[in-house]
Amino acid sequence: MPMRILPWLIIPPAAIIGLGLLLQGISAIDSQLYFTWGYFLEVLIAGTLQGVMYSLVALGFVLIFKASSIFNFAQGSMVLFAALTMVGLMGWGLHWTLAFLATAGVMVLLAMAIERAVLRPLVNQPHIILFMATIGIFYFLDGFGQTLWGSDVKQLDIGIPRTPIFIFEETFEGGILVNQFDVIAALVGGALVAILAIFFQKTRIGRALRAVADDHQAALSVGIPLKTIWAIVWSVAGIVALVTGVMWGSKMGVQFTLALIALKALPVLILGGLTSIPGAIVGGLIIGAGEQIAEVFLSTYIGSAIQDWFAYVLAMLFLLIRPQGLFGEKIIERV
Amino acid sequence: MSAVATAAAPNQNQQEDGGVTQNTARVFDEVLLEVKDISLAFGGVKALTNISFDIRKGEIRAIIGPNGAGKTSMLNVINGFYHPQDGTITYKGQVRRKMRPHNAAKQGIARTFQNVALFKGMSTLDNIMTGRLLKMRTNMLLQAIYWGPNQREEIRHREYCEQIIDFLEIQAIRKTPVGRLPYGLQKRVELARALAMEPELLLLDEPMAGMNVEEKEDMCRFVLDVNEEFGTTIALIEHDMGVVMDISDRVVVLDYGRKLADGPPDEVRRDEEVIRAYLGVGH
Amino acid sequence: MSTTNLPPESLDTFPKLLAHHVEVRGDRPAMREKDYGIWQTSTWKEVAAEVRDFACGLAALGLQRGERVAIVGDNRPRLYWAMTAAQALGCVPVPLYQDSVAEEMAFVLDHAEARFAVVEDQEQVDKLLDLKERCRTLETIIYDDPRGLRNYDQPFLHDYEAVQKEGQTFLKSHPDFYEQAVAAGRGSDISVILYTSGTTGRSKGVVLTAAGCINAARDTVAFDHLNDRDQVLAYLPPAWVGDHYLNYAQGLVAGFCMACPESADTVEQDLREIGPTFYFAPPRVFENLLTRVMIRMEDAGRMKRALFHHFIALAKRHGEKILNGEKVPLPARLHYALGELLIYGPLKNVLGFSNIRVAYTAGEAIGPDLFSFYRSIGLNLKQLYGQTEAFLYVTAQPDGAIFADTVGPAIPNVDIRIEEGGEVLFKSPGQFQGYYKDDENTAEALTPDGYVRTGDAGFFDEATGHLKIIDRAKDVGRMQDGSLFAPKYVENKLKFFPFIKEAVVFGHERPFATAFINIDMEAVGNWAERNSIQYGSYQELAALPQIYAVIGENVEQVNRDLAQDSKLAGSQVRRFLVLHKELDADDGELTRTRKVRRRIVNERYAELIAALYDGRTEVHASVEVTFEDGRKGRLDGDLTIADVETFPPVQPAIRQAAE
Amino acid sequence: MFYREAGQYKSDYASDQAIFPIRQDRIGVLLIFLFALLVIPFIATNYLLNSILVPFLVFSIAAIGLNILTGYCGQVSLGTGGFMACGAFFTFKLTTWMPEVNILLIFLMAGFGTALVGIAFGIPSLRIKGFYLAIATLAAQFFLIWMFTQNPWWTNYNPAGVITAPPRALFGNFYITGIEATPVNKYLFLLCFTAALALVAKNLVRSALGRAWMAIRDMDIAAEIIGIRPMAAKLSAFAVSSFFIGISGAAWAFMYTASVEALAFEVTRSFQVLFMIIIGGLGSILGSFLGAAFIVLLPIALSNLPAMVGLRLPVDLIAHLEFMIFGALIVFFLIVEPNGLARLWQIGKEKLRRWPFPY
Repeated sequence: MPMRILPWLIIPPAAIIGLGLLLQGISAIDSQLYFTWGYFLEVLIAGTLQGVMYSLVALGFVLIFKASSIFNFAQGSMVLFAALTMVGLMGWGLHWTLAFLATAGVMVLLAMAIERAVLRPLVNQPHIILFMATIGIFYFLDGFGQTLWGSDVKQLDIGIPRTPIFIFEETFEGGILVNQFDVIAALVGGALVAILAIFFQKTRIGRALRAVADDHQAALSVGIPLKTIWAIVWSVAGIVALVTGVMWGSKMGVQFTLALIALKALPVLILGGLTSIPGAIVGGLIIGAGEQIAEVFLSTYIGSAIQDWFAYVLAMLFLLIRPQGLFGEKIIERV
Repeated sequence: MSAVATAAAPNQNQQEDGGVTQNTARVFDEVLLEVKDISLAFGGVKALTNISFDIRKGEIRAIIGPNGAGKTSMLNVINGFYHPQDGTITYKGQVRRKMRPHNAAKQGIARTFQNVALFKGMSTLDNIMTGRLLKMRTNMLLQAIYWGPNQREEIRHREYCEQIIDFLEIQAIRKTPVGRLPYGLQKRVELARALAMEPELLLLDEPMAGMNVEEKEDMCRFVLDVNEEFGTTIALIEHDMGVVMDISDRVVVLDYGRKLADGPPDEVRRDEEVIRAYLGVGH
Repeated sequence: MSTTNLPPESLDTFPKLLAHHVEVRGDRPAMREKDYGIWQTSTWKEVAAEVRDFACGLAALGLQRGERVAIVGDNRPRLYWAMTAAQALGCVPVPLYQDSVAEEMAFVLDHAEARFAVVEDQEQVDKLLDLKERCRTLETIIYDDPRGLRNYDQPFLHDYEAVQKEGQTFLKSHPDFYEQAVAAGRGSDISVILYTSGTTGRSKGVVLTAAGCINAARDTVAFDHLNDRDQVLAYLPPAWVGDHYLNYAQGLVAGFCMACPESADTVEQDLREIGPTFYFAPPRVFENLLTRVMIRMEDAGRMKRALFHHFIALAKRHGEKILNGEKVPLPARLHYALGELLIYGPLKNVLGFSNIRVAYTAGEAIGPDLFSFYRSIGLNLKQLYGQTEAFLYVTAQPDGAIFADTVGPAIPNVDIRIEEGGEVLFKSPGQFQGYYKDDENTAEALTPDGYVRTGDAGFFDEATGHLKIIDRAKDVGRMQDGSLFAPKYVENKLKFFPFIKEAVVFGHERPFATAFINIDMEAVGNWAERNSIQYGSYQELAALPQIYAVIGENVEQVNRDLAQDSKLAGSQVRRFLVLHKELDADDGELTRTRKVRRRIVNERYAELIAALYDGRTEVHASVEVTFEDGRKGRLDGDLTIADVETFPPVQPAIRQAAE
Repeated sequence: MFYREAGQYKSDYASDQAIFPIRQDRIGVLLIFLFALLVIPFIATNYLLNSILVPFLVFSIAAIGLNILTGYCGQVSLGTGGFMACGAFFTFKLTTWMPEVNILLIFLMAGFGTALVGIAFGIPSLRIKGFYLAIATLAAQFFLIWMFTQNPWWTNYNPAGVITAPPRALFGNFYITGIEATPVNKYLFLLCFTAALALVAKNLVRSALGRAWMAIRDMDIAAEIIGIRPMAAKLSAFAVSSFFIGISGAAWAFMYTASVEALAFEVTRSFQVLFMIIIGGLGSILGSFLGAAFIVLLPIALSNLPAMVGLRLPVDLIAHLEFMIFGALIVFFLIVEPNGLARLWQIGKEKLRRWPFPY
């Protein structure tokens, strides 16, 4: 079914303006709520940029789910493991680029090991079993990474500037504060998505991967064994995890909580659909922005620290209206 | 077109096996279900166009047609799984509003599926017992205690299911998980489950698909027996034309979502359009 | 010593016994049937009511005292009740083999002049409707299972339950009818006519009187201490004397519970569930069972197999002695107890033998090893010798005095005499009155002083005083050199090998003995699969050279055994062939009880027999076969004939009785 | 091997449908229960009772609850921790509000309260399935924990956000919570309570409701077509499951730890219980017990193992190694027997029943 462009051009701006107007209205009644359009946009942009980071994590899930219907809970610990390994290698005196490449190699090896030791023996098992197996991998990698590199918080600095800058100073009073780091992270994320898109569209392996997503039989006719495809897709997911780890790690330090950012990505996934790469991106942006706006403007009313669950409730409410997610097609059930 | 082979078969078949044949022409007057001007489409793809026919109480009604003719969609419409965009369904004299399949079940419409839709994790007996769920009344608390009213109810329904098991001759597999059964037996268990609902209208979607000759004969016998012993009205989809001509009272023919013909088997067999559709002339 | 509570001797008919059990143990189970997934149980009271209603219904339909009522079907409670109901009215039930071909059935129906028939289901109804033309006397058919009979509108067809309903109505207007009818019964009345499937010619109707039946059953019930806590599984054809005696007559005398299996296919499962205390099976069943036990154990893990063989070997050494209550050293006893826990107990459990107090086998000789196997694992298996004409028992082995090659001493009240030519004669309380409407055969079977000729050759073993049966009297022959030829004896030895299902040995008035062999499809097929040998049919499997090799070794082993016995050494088999078709009752080659019909085999395979003696090594066989649906066809094949080594007779040594 | 089934025939449906139709099983279960009831209290150390048996029983209840939802009704849930927290906090509020009401009744009331929460969070299951639903249940997990941490009302304004079990007796002086409660008391109460709950669960799954759940699990479309209302079946599964899990949360807080904060019911708790039913066996009450035993014992075994073989390792290294081994064992176990310990037991039992035959 062709994706209609028009709604995507109209709905998001409309939703943003509508939300702004709503909050403005509330602030008019209740003086506790501080609202200016500049502040609103600042929060929105910060949230959206944060959302790109969520999208990065979600991307790793989607890649694997698309190719093998496995819900890879270990994606989070892969992020931690990659970041730990890279910090560790840099601790040995390697330049960050070399460390990055070496870690990428490690992630490929890891993917092959997982395919051989876990996925292959479990082929044809119900999805829930594979899901549980990835939780097993989650525990293993968590322990393994910290056994190798220790569990103290480490700094990861690859020289991304962190100074905040102000933009649109002439339009809004005081301008809008934007974190430079977030902008760069967003650019990296965008670049990664672009590279993946090219990989999927233009290379033979990429096309095979898409074939697998549609139909395992068809994939076999492409001439690439399923196990190779799985190893490749897990490697790609591993490299995505590495990029995610670098970005998140340099933002908040490399420590074991990094593994838990997987939990952040989950609402993104149900919002965007488990099999849709654009869904992961757009879902991430919506969740990031929504969460930030809720935290800033709603915590007065319902209490603080709501970012723990707000994204989930948002995604769930969305699903109740549209069970197939943002980009899913309407399911026609057959009997 | 795969239908050619099966369409050619019945003429020889007819004379040879006299074993299970509905030999006398039976007459039915009371309309049990009537579909009128039904149209169904999925996002622009038309599955059914202006279909009208009726099913009369007590008869065996066959729905035939080449692959993709919309037969299964028709059954799905009848038992509330699909909602047609146009047309009305009158069941037992009442025009039916939009309804979910479980409402249809409550009103006495049971069915089996083209691809066996049994509950794979349960035994044959438990599968059949699920057919009794609509008739079970004890509440959750009594079920938690089990003994007393709930146990008595369980036993009462078990007795009913055992009669069906006996009727369909599946005693030996009573406690076998259905996943382990061969295909032919699974189809029989599915029929048993539908019968456990004590349906007034039984929809059978290709009850004999994928069976060998012997299994087909058994199934034919069961279908006839059900119709005869319980007086159940049966609407069935079947590809084996020999079977259809032998056991059905009236036949409706669909092709590309349109109705081609409707009438007793002999009449339908001679219908020009039906012959053309089956032989593929003009396509 | 009598621990059994026998009913008073004055009760001389089965309906009277039924009334007695209602008085004494009315609420105890009398009959169970696996139906609708559980063992539906009827107490004596319920049975009596069912019988009464049905009897009255029969009377209402016009059944007259003294008439014959045909009973056709599997072991169904209602059919047994129909027998008692007929007997209550002073009529004679005539049970028929439900799988017999139309011709046989027509003959019996016609011969017995049955006006009423009580049958199981649609299948039997259809069969009788086909035969009705030929059986002029048949008027009324009553069916047990109405399934599929809804559209049958013949006025003479009746539903069992409808007949019972009618009986209830009848009872209202004739309240004392049933009691009076039962009271009018006499011990001298004919109780049942059992048609024997006879090894030759037409079936003969064996006429048995009520008092005879009951007295015979009383003797054996006392002999084996049966009581109302016992339970049996009635799985043998009701038309066979074994079922009628062991289950029906003994049940009504002892008051025990008879269980009917769900269907013929589920007998094994049902046996396991019921766990009978008294059990009978022909040697063939025990043999098949053992074969399957061994095959299944082949597939067991190494540990388990070693354990199994260890304990089976132990049982071989001590098991029988322990069962017989002989002296066994304590360590061996403990060792055996461990075996009981680990192997024998579970094995008997899986086979459904756990609760058996008394098991019998009869009908033909049982291989000594086979017999010992079951006894050694603690199953009290005994042999009896009997006949339809005796109402089964002539001899039986008492507990504790068991020998594999004897059939025991005469049971109480039975007198046995061995005739000049070796034929066994007997006189027993249950012996028959004569063959129905067949004075000629009756006269032949009875001696002037009232003894019955068994037609079997045998002698009393001097050491034990037990009777030994060698063979059919007329089958015991002489080799050309005048030495004894006992084909059955040799055949039994052959059949003990797992691959051999059936054997027919020839040698009467011949220079040497030869044999036909039937392979055991299950055992050989399993073996072929394990050795990945391809085969398409029974015929191909039978012709495999590997099979010939194995069977050749088996025959050689038998010859070696025969050479031990100077009397029978001449019966060693010198040449054999493996038949390309299974001997089959449908072709008349076997009786319904699966005994070889020698004469017919001789006729049908004359060419093959000739080839065995003229030195050919290959022979073309072509034989007519009957398929299940009654159609006929021919089966062709080229058969190899193999030679086997024979051994010179060993000087006679002193044989031990309790081998 | 120990089965002697010959002669154990069923002459009525009641005995055919019994939970343990085989006599040897009945005897075995009875012996185990009697041993647990009459012998263990006299021979067990406090460590065994407090650190192994009590958590085992508490987790068993939770595992039965989750198994009803996931194993029998096919709805994967990751919200177990949240529902356990509900049970714990509901119990705390109820018993401090109504100290005179018997604690057993309070437990049950907390269970019913949790059931209501379960129904509320089960509503999405009507529209969404599979992993989508699993993630949606995380909403319950995070929301509920947030609610209990953020709102001091739930802890009666305890500054540390901790609830502590007040002393409550089941009858007379038989204290089962608070400092007066001896380990033996707690154990005995939990043993009987768990047994009763397991019986209730077994009764439900072998009745109409259980069949409706399994039908939904195996093929929801077919289930609807034979007349099962998906909403009723799914929500009842959520309710019953939450009831069990709520009670187990209450037992955790009041009898196992005696003093607890909401963070004890974090998402890892949810995974822990999920592991129990996967390893124990989906759709099996027995499996719930086996899985609970496995997951309770494994960490204890892992943390004691190095010391037992004489290795002295730093504490944090041991913790990391534990994680690794735990994860590896889970994967290993899933590969060896994806259907769980209950399946292994079943296979073993079949072998024993057929002994000495292999099939």
